[in-house]
Amino acid sequence: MTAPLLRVRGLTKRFGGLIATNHLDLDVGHGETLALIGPNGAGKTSLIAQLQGDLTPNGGSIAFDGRDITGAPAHRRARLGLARSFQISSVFPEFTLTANVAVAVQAGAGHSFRFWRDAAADPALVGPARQALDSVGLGGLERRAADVSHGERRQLELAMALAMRPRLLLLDEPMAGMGREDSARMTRLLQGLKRSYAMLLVEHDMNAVFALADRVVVLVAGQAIASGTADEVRNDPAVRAAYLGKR
Amino acid sequence: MTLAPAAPPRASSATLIGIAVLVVALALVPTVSQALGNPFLIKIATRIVIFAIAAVALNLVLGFGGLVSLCHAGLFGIGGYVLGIAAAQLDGEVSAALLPATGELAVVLPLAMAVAGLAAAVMGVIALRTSGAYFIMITLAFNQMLYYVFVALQQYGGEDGLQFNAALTLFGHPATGRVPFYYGCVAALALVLAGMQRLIASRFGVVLRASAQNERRLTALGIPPLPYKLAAFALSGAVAGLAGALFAASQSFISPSAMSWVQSGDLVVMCVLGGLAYVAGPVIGAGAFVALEAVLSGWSVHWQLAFGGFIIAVVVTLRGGLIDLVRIAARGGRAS
Amino acid sequence: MTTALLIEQGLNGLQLGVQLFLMAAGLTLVFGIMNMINLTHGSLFMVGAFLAATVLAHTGSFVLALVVAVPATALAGLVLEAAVLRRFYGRSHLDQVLVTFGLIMVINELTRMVWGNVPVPMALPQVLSGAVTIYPGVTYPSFRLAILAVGLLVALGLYVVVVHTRVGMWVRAGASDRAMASAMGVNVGLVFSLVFAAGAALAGLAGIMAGPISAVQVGMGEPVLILALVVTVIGGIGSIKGALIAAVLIGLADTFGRVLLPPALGSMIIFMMMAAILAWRPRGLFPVHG
Amino acid sequence: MTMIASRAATAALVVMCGVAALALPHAARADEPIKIGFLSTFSGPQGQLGQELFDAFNLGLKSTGGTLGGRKVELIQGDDQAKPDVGRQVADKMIESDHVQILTGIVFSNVMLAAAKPTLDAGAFVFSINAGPSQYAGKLCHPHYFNESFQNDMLAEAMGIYLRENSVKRVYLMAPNYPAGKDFLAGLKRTYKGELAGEVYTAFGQLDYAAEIAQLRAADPGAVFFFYPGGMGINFVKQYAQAGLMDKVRLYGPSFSLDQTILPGIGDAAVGSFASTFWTEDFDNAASKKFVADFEAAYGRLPSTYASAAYDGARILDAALKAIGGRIEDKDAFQKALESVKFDSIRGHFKFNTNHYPIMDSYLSEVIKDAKGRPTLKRLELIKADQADSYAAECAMK
Repeated sequence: MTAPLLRVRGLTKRFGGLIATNHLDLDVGHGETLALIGPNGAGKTSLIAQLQGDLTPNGGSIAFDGRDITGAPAHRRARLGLARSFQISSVFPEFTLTANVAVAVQAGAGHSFRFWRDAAADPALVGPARQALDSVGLGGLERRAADVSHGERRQLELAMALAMRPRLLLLDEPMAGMGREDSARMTRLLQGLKRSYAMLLVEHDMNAVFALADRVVVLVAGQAIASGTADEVRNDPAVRAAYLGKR
Repeated sequence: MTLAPAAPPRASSATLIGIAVLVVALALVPTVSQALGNPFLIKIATRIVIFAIAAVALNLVLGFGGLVSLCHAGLFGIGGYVLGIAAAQLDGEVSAALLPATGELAVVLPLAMAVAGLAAAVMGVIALRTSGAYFIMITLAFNQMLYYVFVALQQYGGEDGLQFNAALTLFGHPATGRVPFYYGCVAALALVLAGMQRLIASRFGVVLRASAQNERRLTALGIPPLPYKLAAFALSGAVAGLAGALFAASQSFISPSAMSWVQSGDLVVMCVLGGLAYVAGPVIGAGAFVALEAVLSGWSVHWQLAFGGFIIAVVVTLRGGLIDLVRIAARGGRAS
Repeated sequence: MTTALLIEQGLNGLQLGVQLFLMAAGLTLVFGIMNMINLTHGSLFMVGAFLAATVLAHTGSFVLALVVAVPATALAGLVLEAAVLRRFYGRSHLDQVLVTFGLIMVINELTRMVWGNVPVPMALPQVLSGAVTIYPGVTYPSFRLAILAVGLLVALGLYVVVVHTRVGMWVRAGASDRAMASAMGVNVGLVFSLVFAAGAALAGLAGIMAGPISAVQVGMGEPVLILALVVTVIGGIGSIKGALIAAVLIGLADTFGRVLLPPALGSMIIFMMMAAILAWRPRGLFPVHG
Repeated sequence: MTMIASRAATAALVVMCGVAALALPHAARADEPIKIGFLSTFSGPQGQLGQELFDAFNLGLKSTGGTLGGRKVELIQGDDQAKPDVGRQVADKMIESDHVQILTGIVFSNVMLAAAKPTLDAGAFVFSINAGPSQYAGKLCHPHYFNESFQNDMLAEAMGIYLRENSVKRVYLMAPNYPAGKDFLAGLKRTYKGELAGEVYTAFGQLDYAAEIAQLRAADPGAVFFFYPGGMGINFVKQYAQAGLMDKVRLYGPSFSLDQTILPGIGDAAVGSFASTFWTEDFDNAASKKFVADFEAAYGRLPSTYASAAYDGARILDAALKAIGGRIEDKDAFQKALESVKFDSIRGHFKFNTNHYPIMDSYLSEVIKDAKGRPTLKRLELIKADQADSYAAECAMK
């Protein structure tokens, strides 16, 4: 019995009087896809931000692969293999798609105090970047990130996360704002990645959640009120009352 | 090739050719000046080239790093005072414990760069804690402190500035002849431009430009922006110091007025006027700024009306600075 | 330093602070709400002083000068906003700095062409030309007390308007989320114009109040602009409360620094303070956003 | 590639056009006009001073029929923006591009120090109608450098003599913290020698003096000597009067702090303060009366002491050039003609000292309201006849 890949214990985050995360315990196993659902304001994005290092929790601990990372800065966590895709697309708008992903490749290739060689012509960066773009279906698209469609930008985010060669993908609403077709495509894409990566997925699109998740955790007011397979959660009366019932 | 600002300069060899053409044009000034029988042209061109070096240095952090610094005149002045104090010691007018008494540019210029770079690094450590408008103002504060320090240094002339008579040399050869000195400055500008072009395209440059666009994303990818921004700031300061030293050498004079915050603002204006997205943009900005100021101020006491109007017109009509004119011309040329 | 002198210097610092607040209030509102760096704020300060000096010279009435010059400066601000600045709200800070930098030059030269190079006289209002004894051994110029009063009234007024009125609610809504505010039916463009005009009026008022104690001349706005910018960032951009506290802090530091420190340090004290405060709190004393 | 090339070409064009616009072909001949570079501060808050000098110099030229020594004059105007390095650059331009024979008009000492050297090195004359740095009066004195206005310290030294001779006790000194400010206070101390109640330097360009005035009041001095030119003077005197000190502690200063560049901006508040000066609006010699009348007619305001020196400047040049038949190209002759120049100065007695700075009479004057209700300077008494500066001994001409 190995320790889980991600282990969260008693995590607490307050914004003034508002509690975003309330003594939360959470595990993500190796190779597991865990979906996190919950109504708006349940504290999902805050949780992702604390895991990634963008927000500092008020209490509790986070361990990644047996190592305590509660106080580690975001860039260190990224190097350890935690990759986040943002709820609102967060890319480098002035860079081309390849250049965007190449930054992610570069991040994994040691320090960047290299002053002379043209990075855009460096096969060690461009090669893996193109590969990652191919794997999300964006191969051959040489445009500025600012000029591509919303759906394509979500795919780009995913490609950047993959290019970091992560061990755990933190996906904050990868289908947000997408049409039905795009969502379905993204779902298929993630299904293909499921075998290779552990994932923590925050998503409102229930079809996607039920199609992808090995396990579902329901977050309400910063607390996990239920946990189990998609079917178990679907039938949990507390969940129906607190969450599904409202919709 | 993409025309987007700050896009990765893929065609870097082509861009290098562009820089080369610009440098060759500048190198022709002495010939033109001789043909017109007006030696002053070289002086004004020297001023343009020196401010171009300073503006290109500033643009590393401004255009590519997204950091609006108002302390670059201070750093420029530090470079100028390093050269000025070193050379003035030869006249026996002043003494300094930490600086050699020499007019040898091969010694003084690297020294000026080192001191200015170090000063930039120290200020950067504090200033880079802030961002946006706060960064603008904290660098303004540093600039003012530097300014008042040199105003207070009576032994180096205080507000009157520091004049020196010592002849400057480069590897033992006299360096202050008007034409050779000008060529030296153009060579320095060419080196700085070529170096910057490589730097911008390198991994370091990628990180710097990425930090200007989305710092949070960069961190999430595993790259902490601060060390890179700090290194860029120090490097930019060092090159500004080089420009300042050349400025002092060109005038045999340096004074605190060269490091006032208004001068810092002028450098920013040169960058934005020329165009931030290209390494050579500030060169065009510096040329337009210095030449226009010199021409207009001879025409009328109300010259600032026209100068201000020109700046407004450029910002309102050309989003990418004067270098945009070239893009428009190129588009028109292609269409026909 | 005796108690009497301490009180007098304290009043001086407070009065300087309040004067800076009049400038910084408009600057921080425009900066915080429209995300616009407006360097022409100093020019509006100058325009206010020149207009008031002119009205005063022709009518002899300071009240009339106030009544004419404050709205006239607000109008000048509106014209500036509608003609040029409005299209720069969405642009980068650099473009804003550059265009307003150009405008400073233009406005300065136009002012020079209209009023000439020679500083324009502006006398004290007769009622306020004397001095008042406020503590045994401390007489204080009445006009400076008036500046103090006006500044504090403006601070109070701004607080009431921004926190307790419908207009203030629109302003706050427009500041936090333009799209949301539009959806709620707020005319964001109108709100922005109003805020700009209010800022201009405050700058004009500051200029008018400064006129009788300082030289009314071309270029008088820029030194004040720098100090007001310092106040704005120390207080936290967009925070009226921060601007007031920072202004008083700067006023006191400058006053006592000048008196107690050697001249070289005295000139630097404000900037040293700003660097220290921003190193400690990178978003100012009272950060507004995030 | 086409684009790259044309980009570079346009860039080069922008630079070259700017540069070429400065180029003017030339050839100097003796029947050509005399070229004078008028380098002064025309922009920024100090722009008033450059304009004042320029207006008065032009009026002086008009009084000599628009010619100097019978030759036409070409006046080339340049703006130093009160920055030494800009001043040096514009001086270079005037020498090399415009081939001026005389550089004049500089307001500020630090600009003069930066601009005079390249001018003198190039063999041209520096003829100052205002800036009077001590360096060029002493160690740096130069055969081709003349100053006909004053040396910075002179009026302060005159005031020091007056205060000492009239037993004014415990004088309090104030000036901005820059070289001329220090020169003025040093000048006063050189001749006053009494006990000082305080000596305060303020930041250059300071707006508010409330704190310093409070300290001043607390020091309870017998008199105040201050040097604040331009806007600073207006601010200080207004605030001094508002603090209720005008009738308690008398205000003394050089006329630069209390002349027509400042008094109109202050209004009545300055009335009752005293200035040391070498000229006032009420001088009763014919040349001075004509000057004041002409100036008022031409510009609609009273002339300042700055203007008086600039007006005399044009007339000195005319007189010297007349003596040598306009041959400015003969530099030795021109230098000698200037050294021994005889002209009808509006200041009364005037001659050049061995260091090419003036020897002239200094007076005490008081700020009063004239018949039209305008504040003006009224001459009271002679302080020192044939006053010279204190640096001439350090000057070994050549």
